[in-house]
Amino acid sequence: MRLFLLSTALLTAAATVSFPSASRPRLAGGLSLALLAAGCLTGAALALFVLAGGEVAPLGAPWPVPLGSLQLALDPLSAFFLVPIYTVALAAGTYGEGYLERARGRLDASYVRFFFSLLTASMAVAVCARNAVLFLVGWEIMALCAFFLVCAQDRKPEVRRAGFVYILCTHSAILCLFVLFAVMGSRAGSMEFGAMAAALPGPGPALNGLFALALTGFGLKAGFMPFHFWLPEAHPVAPSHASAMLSGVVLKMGIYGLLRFISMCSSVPPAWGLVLLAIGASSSVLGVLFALAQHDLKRLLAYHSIENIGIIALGMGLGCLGLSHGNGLLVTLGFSAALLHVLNHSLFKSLLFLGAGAYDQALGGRAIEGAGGLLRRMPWTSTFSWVGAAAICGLPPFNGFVSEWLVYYGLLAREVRVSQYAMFAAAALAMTGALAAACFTKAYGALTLGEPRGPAAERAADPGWTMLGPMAFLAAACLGIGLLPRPFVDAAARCAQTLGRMSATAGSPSLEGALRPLTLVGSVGALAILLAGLFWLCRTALLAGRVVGAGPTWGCGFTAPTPRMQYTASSYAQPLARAFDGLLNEVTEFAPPTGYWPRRASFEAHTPDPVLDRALLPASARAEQAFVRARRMQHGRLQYYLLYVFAFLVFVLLWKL
Amino acid sequence: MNLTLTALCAHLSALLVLPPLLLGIIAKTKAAFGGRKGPPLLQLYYDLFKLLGKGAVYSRTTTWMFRLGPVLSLATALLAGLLAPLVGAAPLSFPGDAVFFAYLLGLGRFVTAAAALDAGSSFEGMGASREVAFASFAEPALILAVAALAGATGSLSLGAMFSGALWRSFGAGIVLVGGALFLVMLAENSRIPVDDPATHLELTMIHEVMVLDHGGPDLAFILYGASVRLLVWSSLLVRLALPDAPGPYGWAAWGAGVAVVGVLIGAVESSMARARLVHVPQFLVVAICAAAFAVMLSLR
Amino acid sequence: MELLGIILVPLAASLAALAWPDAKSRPLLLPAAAGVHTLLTLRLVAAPPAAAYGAWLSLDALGLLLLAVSSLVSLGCNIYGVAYLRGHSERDNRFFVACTLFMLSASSVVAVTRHLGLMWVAMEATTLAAAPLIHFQHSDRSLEATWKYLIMGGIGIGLALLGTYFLALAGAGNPEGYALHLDDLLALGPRLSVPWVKGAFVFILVGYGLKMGLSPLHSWKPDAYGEAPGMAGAALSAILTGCSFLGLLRAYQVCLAAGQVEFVRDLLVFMGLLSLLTAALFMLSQKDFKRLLAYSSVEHMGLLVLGLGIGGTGIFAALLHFVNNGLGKGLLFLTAGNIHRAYGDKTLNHVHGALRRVPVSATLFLVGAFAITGSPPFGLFISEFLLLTSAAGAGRWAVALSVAGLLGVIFIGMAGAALSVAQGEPPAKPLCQEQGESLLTTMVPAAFAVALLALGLYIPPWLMDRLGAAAALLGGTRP
Amino acid sequence: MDQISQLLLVATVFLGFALLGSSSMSGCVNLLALQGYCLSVLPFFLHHEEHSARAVLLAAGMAFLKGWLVPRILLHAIREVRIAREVEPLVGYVPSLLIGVVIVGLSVVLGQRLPLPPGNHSGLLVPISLATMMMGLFLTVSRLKALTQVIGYLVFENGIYLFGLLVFRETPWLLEMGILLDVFAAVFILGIVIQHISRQFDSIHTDKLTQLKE
Repeated sequence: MRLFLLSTALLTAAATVSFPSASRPRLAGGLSLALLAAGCLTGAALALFVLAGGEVAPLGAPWPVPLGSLQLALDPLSAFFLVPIYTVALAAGTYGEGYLERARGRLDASYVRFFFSLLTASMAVAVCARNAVLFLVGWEIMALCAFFLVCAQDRKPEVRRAGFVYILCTHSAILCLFVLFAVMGSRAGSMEFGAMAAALPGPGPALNGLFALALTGFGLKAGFMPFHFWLPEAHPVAPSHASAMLSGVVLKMGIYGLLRFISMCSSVPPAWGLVLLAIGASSSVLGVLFALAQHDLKRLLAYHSIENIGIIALGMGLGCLGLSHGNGLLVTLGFSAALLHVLNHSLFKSLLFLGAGAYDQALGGRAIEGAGGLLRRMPWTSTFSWVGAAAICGLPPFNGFVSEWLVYYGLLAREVRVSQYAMFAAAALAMTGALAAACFTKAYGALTLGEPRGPAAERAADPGWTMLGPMAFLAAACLGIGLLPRPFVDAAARCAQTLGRMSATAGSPSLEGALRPLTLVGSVGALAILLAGLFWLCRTALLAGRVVGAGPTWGCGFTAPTPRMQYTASSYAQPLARAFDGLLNEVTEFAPPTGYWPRRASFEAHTPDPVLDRALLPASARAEQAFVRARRMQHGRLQYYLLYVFAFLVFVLLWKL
Repeated sequence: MNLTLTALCAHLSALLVLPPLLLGIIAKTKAAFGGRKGPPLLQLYYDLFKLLGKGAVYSRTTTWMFRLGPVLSLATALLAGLLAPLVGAAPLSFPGDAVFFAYLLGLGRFVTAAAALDAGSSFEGMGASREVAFASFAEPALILAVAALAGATGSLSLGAMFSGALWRSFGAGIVLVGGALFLVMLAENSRIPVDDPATHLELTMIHEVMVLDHGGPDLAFILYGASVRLLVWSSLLVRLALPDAPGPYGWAAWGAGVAVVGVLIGAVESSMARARLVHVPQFLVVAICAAAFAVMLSLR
Repeated sequence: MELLGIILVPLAASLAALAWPDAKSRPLLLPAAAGVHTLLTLRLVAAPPAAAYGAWLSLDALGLLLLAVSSLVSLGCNIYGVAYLRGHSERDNRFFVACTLFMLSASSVVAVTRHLGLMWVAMEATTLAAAPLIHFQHSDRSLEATWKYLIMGGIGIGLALLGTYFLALAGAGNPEGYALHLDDLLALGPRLSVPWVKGAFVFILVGYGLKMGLSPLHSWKPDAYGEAPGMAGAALSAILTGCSFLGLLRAYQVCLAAGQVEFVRDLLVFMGLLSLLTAALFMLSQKDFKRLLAYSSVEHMGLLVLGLGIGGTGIFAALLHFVNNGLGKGLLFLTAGNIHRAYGDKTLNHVHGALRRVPVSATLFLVGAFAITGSPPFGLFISEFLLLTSAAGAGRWAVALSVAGLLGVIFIGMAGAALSVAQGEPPAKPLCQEQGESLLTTMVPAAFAVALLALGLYIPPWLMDRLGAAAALLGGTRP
Repeated sequence: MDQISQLLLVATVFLGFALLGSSSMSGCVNLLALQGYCLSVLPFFLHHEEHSARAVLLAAGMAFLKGWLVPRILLHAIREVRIAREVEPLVGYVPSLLIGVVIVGLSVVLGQRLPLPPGNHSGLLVPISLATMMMGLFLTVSRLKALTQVIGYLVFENGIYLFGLLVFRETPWLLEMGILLDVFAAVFILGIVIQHISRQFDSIHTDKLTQLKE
């Protein structure tokens, strides 16, 4: 645990060192990055040690705050979540130096560095905390850092709006957690997680109420479907490496919290698993559908985070079902699928956000419609992003498939069948996968393939290797997990077993039976790459010595095509948008060309968020009107104020005397 | 894997050699329905041979993505063929390979669509758009069908699910699953009524328009890959319906079955018109519903 | 010795201010007297004198708490006041300085007296002393605010007097005769007449509650806080409300001794929730950030009585919250004053981009806004969380839930306003010299912010002990 | 003696009613003065066993303050700021009187819930003090002008003073000092504020004082 403290101290130092040396940007950046890297590597080494089966003695120190104590411990669950925290922080932090360098003048580098490093440290503390007060402190520092990162460019109105929505959601979340821990802690008489777990009520309305609180509090953070609405607002406006962190890691803290809560419960009612399955199915399908309707690259990625959180929720739902039916294999499968997807999503989503940042800077905007042809102009960025895109669609041989395969296995396999609804969740998952493929061919195609549609895209170029290096690393990790999944799956499975309070050996043969195919999945994936390479060589051999010409794209007889006539992202998504019109409620503004020589015509489509734009904002506007009416109480006349006093006095006298 | 070398060789050679023949059968059937003589049965072999011998012209817009599409989609098709049982056990078989099968095909689709977009033509973009849109409906139908079979057989391996041994216990389910899979197969392999492989109007094409810019060996890879996929799908249908018997009899039965599927496709294509594009999702929703009912039956 | 000192030093300084000829150097009396006051208070905190039974001036743990908070906050305000009055040299500051010091003296009396009658007189003195502070701007609006404050404050103080009479009557019929000395009343305990004790508590609750600003008796508060200068607002919200809270606590002590706590509890919880509700209602989309702070004060007064009503560790939480709230309000009012001055406006429609115009003040304002809404890691988080825990522990789940919900709504109002002030594009008009922030005007709120942060991360054992002792006087327990 | 004290108490209530029903400003002030005199002589008859110097001083002080000084200041204010002589009630005179009746009833109910402290012979004292107090409060609530609100406040103070007589005997000097100081300071400061108000707004009508609102 000393190492953990050292790592946290290094990260905090990385946060603070940037301010005094701000006058010399290179030194500040280098120093901060070195400290960040040292902190992350130390922490990651510790986490890996625990995941490899090492034991770390918990750290306990008195903390002179009521109910508080400095209880830190590293069990496999904590360690598993530390891995993405440190990995993504290191990659995104390195990338961030290059990013901030290019954004000088628009972003305050010290400000961003400070909150970025502090965010990393606070998340690590929250994950390792075993005392509710300490947990809440770490949690809120994390939320506030994330908020300030979102608001890094607060001159823009949309950034302020996003920041406000975000801070409201995160504060509502923490209020739910206040009540949750207050109730649990008052039952236990202590705020230690261990004592709380021992004092939890048995199955009944009380336990379900606590679960509802946890689901709301942690779900708001994670972005489960009805609570997702802040996410597509907040993630796009942050600096891209911060978005990578927010989307890749901070969301997962909600998952961590929920898993921690479930691990405390000695009995899990079956309804919880079904609720999680329902949330997972709806989040994944709706998340990807709304992603499909977006034109803003980072907003699109944010909706995809909702989709992936949905997949994680499916895994957690399976694990919960396993717990309530006493099916050890399902517990392991479900939770390890969820955990592995946490890791996977953090890798490919941060990769995609880093790529999006590079595109954003190259194009001067996040809209995908004006871009095109970037694979030619930004070859490295686009190649790495392609890996991320394929991975997020859950395609083999990348890592996304491994965790999705585990979810499918848990949903479909007979030996773990405890609920008939699970099968239909599989259909939702399948649809999600296909829609994600549609969405990413759209986004990736519009951005990087074909011809540039605007001058900015013409001039775009790859960033330096400070930014490309981390992307390369993340891409390699995505491919690596996809090809060699076993060690990662085994680590996740061990965590899942501790989560389900099973001894590590329980259910081992059947588990081995379920996990063995993954080796094969990895090798077949490698085989696919090999085969494709073989065919590529074949083609090269065949074409060797023959005429290989270069010409224009076949225009189907039209002789003067321009890049503007390429298929746009919106038209690409249009068949699906029309098919799901009832859900998406796309708003279009269409000024058709008129007359014989039409001069101007325009078409615009955007998709408001169903929860934020269609429900919450109108509702809050109405509530505000009602409040304004109620506020006439305070209308300025002293006589009425005195009347309140008088009436209240009489009321209390009659009531109490 | 208890797979004999002969069985493996038989599987591989069937997978590698037979696919173009199936397309020939379909073409002959359609010609017969139309009262024409039609192209020779081995026409696609000639075409492939000719294409492989040609040079290539690449659009100046394109990048490595464009070149990756044909080779990777062919690789995925062949690997899917290794996962799917033809006669006897598949060379690659493990619990959960059904899901892998579906996602391999998805990978092929993903790279094909990306390659199409790389050309930068609005027609190819349109084709890719339709392809991925329809796949979004085909995929859940496929997974539900798999789920139904998994529910009925208790296994998540294609070999066990498609063993033709379920008629007694799960007859109605087999019919529903078979129907769903047939519809999905038509969609996935760009057949009428979803797509018309013989059309000459780019605006109405799906798959054909995606590969407009490919030529020479690339086009050969694509055409061959498509035929491999069709064979694999047909084989799955056959294995769903017919009991499995190893050895030459099994191969004979399998060959006859695949030929019947080819004729069936040809018959459908001759008797139906291509559906309007907006109706294709409805068509696939039928498949989803059929598969969902099968799941319910399997759970009883 | 110190007891007399903390009363007489500010009083003497106040008289000196009235006589002081030079307006420029007069404000220096403020930090001087407050400094001496703080030193004496620190001596008292370090070594609390033994309570002398029956003495009129004697310090118990509760009084010590009030004394410490009011001394610290007024020290901060008075240091700040030097810079503030320098910026308003066009206005006569004689009464302002004198009244500020007089209020400090009177609040010290409230803290150290054991006699409820004397306490009431001192309370009256604080009420009257605050009026010139509110009226310092000499505008229509400040006049109106002062008028409302005086009439309502007068009514409140009158009701409190009635409550004090009731207490005296409650002890009638005993051989010792009438008693208004706290020690006597506590000694009488269960022999007190129950109806009179109940009546006394009701009148004192309404009377002092009006001065505290509990809903529905709070109506003067937004007006007075909104129009008073920032430093006066800080002093009002920390000292004046603290004094009245202490008055309420004394009545609570008597009720406790008389065994009438159960009767009190529902009433307190009811008023606490009502105050939270009112604050939530009025803070949402509030356009004036100083009025917003006033409603925030209503909210926190509500939390104090709520904790008192819950009992047990809730009382401890309320006392800790009292300390935190004093610091937080000092921080917010002083920075709000800086921002108000920098823009010449205090409506959210016109004040944007303060982070760029007055960076330090705006940062501190933001910190204060997060701190006052109970975000970790600031002190108010600890006390609010403790409050929720004790509510849940007392089986009042519904109370805990509704408190959390209302805190959420209040957060929307507070964060929305603070962010709207701090972020965005500042106005193009450049800042003139006297509008800007100086070391003096930012140092004090910064110190408050640091103290708040420190209280969230580390509560010194001696403070825990003092708080525990104070809570024990009210029948509360240490967590 | 008891009978006289009872009469005085009843007179206090009736003066309260008269205030509620009075439409003229200076009439109100005169009624207030009369009530002040009533209260100032009450201690002699209430605590008949002793005519200490303390009681005499208190009575003299009260008579001076409540009967003479305060009304003079108020009348001066009325003349000085040249306000219209009408009271301008928010609630009409007849309803005001009816509410007054309700208030008296309420006070009786509340008074019955409180046991009579020993050594007091008049059961009327508690209800009448409560009633006077509430009438004062009601006056502040129901009248528009700042000056009438001050009058209401003074009536409220009278009610409290009446209650203070219950504990007069044993409570130390300080308490009376408090009361007197209170009245004095309140009038003094309120007078100053009214001066300010009239100078600032050319009127002491509280309609002008409604800028601060939501």
